Amino acid sequence: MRNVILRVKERFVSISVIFVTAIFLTVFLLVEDELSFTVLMLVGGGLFYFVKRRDCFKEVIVFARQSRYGFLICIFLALLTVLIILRNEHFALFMIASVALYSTVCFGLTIQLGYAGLTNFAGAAFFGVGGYAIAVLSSENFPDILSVLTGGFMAALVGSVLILPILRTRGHYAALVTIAFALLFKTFLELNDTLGGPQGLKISSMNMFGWDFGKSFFGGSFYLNYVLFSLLVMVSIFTLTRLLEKSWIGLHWDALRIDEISSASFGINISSWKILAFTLGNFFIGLSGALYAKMLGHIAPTNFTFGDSLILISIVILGGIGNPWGVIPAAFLIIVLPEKLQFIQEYRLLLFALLVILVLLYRPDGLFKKALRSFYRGWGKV
Amino acid sequence: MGNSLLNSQGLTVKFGGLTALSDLNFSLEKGELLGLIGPNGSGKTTCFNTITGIYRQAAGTTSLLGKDITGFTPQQIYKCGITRTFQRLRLAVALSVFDNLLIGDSSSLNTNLFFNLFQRSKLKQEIEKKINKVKKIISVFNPALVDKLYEPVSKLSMIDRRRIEVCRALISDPKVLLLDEPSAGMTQEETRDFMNDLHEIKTKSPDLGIILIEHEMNVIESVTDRCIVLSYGKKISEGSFKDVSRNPSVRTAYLGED
Amino acid sequence: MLLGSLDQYLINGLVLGVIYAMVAVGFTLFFGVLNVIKFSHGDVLMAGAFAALIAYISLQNFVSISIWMMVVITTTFAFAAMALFGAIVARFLVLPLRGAPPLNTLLITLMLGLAVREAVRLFYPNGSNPKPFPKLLPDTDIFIFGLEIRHDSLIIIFGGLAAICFLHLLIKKTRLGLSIQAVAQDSETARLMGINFQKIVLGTFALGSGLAALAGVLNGLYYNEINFSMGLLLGVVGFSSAVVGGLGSILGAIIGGFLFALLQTIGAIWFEVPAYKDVFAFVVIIAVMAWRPTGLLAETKSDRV
Amino acid sequence: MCNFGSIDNKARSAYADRDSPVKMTPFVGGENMLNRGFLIFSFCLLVVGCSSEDGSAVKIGFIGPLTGGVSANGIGGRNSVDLAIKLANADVTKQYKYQLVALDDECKPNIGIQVATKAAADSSILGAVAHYCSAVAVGTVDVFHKFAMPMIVWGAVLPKITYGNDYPEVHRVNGTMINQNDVAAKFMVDLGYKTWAIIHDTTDYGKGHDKYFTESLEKYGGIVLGRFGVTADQQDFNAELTKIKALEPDVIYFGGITPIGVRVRTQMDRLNIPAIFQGTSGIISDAYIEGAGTLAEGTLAFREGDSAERLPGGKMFLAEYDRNNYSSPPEAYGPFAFAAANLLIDAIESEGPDRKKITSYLNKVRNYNSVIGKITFDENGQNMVPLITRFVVQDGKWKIWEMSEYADNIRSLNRQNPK
Repeated sequence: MRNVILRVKERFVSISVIFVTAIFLTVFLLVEDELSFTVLMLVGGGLFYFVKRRDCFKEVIVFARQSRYGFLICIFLALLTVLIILRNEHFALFMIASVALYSTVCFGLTIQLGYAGLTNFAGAAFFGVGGYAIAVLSSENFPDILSVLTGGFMAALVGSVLILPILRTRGHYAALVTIAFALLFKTFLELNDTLGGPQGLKISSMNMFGWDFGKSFFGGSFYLNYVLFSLLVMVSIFTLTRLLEKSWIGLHWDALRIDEISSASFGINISSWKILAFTLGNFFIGLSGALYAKMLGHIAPTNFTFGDSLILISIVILGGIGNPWGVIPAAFLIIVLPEKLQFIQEYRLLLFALLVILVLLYRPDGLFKKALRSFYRGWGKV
Repeated sequence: MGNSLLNSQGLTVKFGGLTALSDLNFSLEKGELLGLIGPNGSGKTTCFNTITGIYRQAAGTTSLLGKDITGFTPQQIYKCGITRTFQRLRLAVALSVFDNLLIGDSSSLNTNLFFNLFQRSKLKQEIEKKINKVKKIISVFNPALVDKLYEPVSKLSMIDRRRIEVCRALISDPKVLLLDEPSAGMTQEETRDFMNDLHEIKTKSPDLGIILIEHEMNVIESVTDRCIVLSYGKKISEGSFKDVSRNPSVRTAYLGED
Repeated sequence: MLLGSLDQYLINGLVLGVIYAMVAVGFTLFFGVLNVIKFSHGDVLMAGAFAALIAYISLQNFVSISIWMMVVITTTFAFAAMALFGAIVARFLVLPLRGAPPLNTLLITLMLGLAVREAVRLFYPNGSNPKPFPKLLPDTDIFIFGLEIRHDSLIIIFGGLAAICFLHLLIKKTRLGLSIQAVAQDSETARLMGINFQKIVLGTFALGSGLAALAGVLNGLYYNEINFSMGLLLGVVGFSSAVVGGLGSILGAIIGGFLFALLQTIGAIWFEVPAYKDVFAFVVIIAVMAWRPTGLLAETKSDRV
Repeated sequence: MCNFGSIDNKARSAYADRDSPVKMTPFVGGENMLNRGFLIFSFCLLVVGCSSEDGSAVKIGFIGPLTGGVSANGIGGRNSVDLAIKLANADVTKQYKYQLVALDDECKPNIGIQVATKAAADSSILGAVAHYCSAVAVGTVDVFHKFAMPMIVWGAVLPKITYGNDYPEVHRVNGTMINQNDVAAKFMVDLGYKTWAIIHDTTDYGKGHDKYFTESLEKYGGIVLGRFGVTADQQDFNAELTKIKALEPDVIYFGGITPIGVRVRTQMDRLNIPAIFQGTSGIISDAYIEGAGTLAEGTLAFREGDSAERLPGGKMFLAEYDRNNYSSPPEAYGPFAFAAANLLIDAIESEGPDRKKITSYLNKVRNYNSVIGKITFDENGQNMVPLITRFVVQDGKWKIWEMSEYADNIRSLNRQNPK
């Protein structure tokens, strides 16, 4: 016990930074009107500047490197605090779950774009495939947990239609293939009445192994169910994504992304690695699409337009291409910020666009640049 | 010549109407260092690209130890034991030295999805084995590089980058090594170091056949056993460097005299 | 019954093709010099059309001039305004991101497009509604080879083609054009040879954006209606045309533009529900990309090993 | 929201402990600074957390598209609700002060569900005037039901929104597209037209109109020569219109909203199509007339409810709207949003700030006088609009048919000699 206290004292700065950030985000999720928002932004900006000048972020990174479990426990406790404060705030919880699911989608895109270098401008389409798969299956009384997985499989399957053109093209040409797919996907859904046409489909709420997501969770909001499950999915897929990166597979993807010709000259089978990245990425995207659809309870073609695919790509770029760590704050920014700007109503998209432009000018490589690969803990220490 | 290591007969490559390589015959013996020289645009790199399967030949055959490898993909060629370096370095500069070298050894890596994701301790053992292997190879060239194993290639000097590229080609224990102008961009001193490296390679692996494209004639003179001179895609001379350099048609080709 | 309307389809297809080609040429130009995709291009087109409208309205209130003079002045104004805008964008948004991954340029121009679109919607009086664009061209019919064609369609087709040809000549024959080509081929060498890289990039962006404004004006003259979201689809179609034709080639962009117009027209005639025409066009585009991975006219730059 | 205090105190006491000397000093300076920063921060958090609570005001939500393609309608609706609230606040007889919370649904179902959750989960918002886009409303009714929030649809016309469920919370002041199209079909057949070509967008709005108009038309004996589904962001309709020209219909029926309505009408002229242009409620907007210019003349369209300018309350609404200098017009559904907001305000005045009571008040609304005529909700919360108003464009204005020169045969819809 004494040991724990000593350790906490040792890491005091890092721990406070983590908790202050958590509480800041909580308040951020709760503020509504422009005055509080502006004050909060000013406070946040000042605090950020202050923490950055004292190099406290480095402190946190050192903490994360040196005692992984302590760091994880700390993050977990911070998250728990946030969830306890927000236990009855339906909307804030809804936004947290959305951020978690959008992040999960973007891990899939990170595998495609950041690791294997495949530009996928049809992310929202595969997101939608997952959603539609689960919509059809839940009306058939299929077990929900299997439906979620099927959503992923369906997305991977539909994606296989594009594999041939994607393998043959590169760069902007490959981008066009997926753009074309994204555009035709939405129109196709609208025109075909078998899948609900433009009105879309209704979906029952999630229920697995007797865990009814539609009911209040220990006296809190029913959205807590979704938050917990989405966070679980996000953490698992994040871990998988990182493990992929820190393995021979990630190495192969990096090699072929950077230089196809030299990779081919060293025996790397470009096509099969690209297929793996594309399929796996789409699987993750479809999976979270299915979950998102369950949470929304209703999906329609206009949720999955080309514009939505661009939002997904924006998250990946803004976070720093190829860095799953960057995805989460970027998703938070892209998903929650427009929502927080509701008080300026019709001006919010304009301001949002300008803010993103500023971020990119200030940090041309995205928020966090991808770091060198470390295969396991203690990598590179002699 | 049936038993030679690498043997090409009638190699012809065309780009549209342009014949980049026409009817090239050559062979490489075990342990031999063959120089491939000729003016710019004479088809040397094209020859490498064709052997390694990046370009398709219009005619001709290539065989490795008597086995026909004509029309193989780059991946198959690599698996047969032919590796190369590139004239303009093709290292992944954003990746670490270790990563770059392991790309050269990709076929020996266990890429099973389950193994990579869930058998992490076994993977760690494999990685540690690879670290030792990599260290052994680079210390042959420059022991100082061992300390830079975890640094990005972008932080290395030109000669170290060249060394890494050669190591990447050597790590899979190839039978044939194709070196495309390794001295490009090096200082004279670095070039001298590099020649020593070449000698080192030859003593370490006596059976390895090497083809070297080079513009620095003193490099060619001091390291090659035999030379082939190309001009406009045709072989115009073959023999030891002394013989070749006396050949008047070679002089014409280089100096552009008629 | 269909055959009787063939001339109509043909003329409309040609107009569409010309407008698409003009947008596509812009994409090809930007890609040529900087290897970037500028996603705000469609919105620049829209802004160009609105600039022309503003010029028209303000002129109409103050002076009375002939209608042809009006066409010339409004078009020039739109061209100049968007050329300036294009240069500013290149200077402050595109060039600073040269070292970053190319997708970041895509994102920043995408956001710029959104900003331009929203700005027009919010700050142009009643901008969220469609605006009538003045009918400046004669709408009388003439007969050519037995085809009934309206004068304005003809003027738009030839005007657009002339603009593209003019651009082609500019690039092939003038000093500026040669410099653009040099930069497009190898920016490092071009810089070493004393070409002012930044100036050329700004010039190219100005030129491409001006061309987009021109396309916007022609679009307005043809449909007599413009709206703030018109650039969205035109931008995507223009990009698709440029890529299908083969990026970096002006002829490719033209072919791509006309191909797209052709596919849409065929789709609209063929399908019971015309909305399928876009699905059809994009399926064909995907198939074409699988068949010719670097566009119909393959890129001339080969990957040097 | 003020419950952060306890956490802050805990954190503060943690800092107080820290003052006792412990090993490791390099960050002490940083900590002191951090300490102070943290205190300031916690204070600000408290200020922010508590300032957003405004005790006295009663909140009413408005949801509609404020950005994107159909934002004109959304902004018109928002302004109308804003006007209703301003008028209520100026009225001394009202017990409560009202406050508007306007939210943008971008006309997208997922964003709609997001903002509906936001409004419905906020217990200080008592009711919502929500949705112009049908696809959004279909998705959000579940949310409103789940949170038991009374809501009144002000513009979405899909029948399913009210008839597809039995949620007591869901109401709608405007009629559905069924009533609208039935009247439209009968009226047009009675005028003597026989053949139609239908252009509709492929959104739920356009597809629904296509379906119900066709059904009614068959009932009254009209013939549909061809139907053309087009995407909502399409710019060029020449190919479709060329086909239609060959069919030679008497009337082109357009099921869609203003922006593409303007495009179809202008491009009809380009192809010299002499047919009558008949639209739906979606094109009854000043923007249609502005966009189509003189070509708008003689366009017909139909809308549920009485016309604002024919009713005394409606005239008052239009006058007040003008007086408040909103930057954009109320558009076709502004009066509906205004009426819905007034209904909600009256419910709150009578029942107090209690969602359940407001809901049951709304369900009992019969013959309520509003700017759009009398409102009576049926058991599904649907206003049983007895009246469909027919409109025609005359001299750059939407005129009620009966008051137009067309009805008196002074003008004719048929263009005698189209050029």
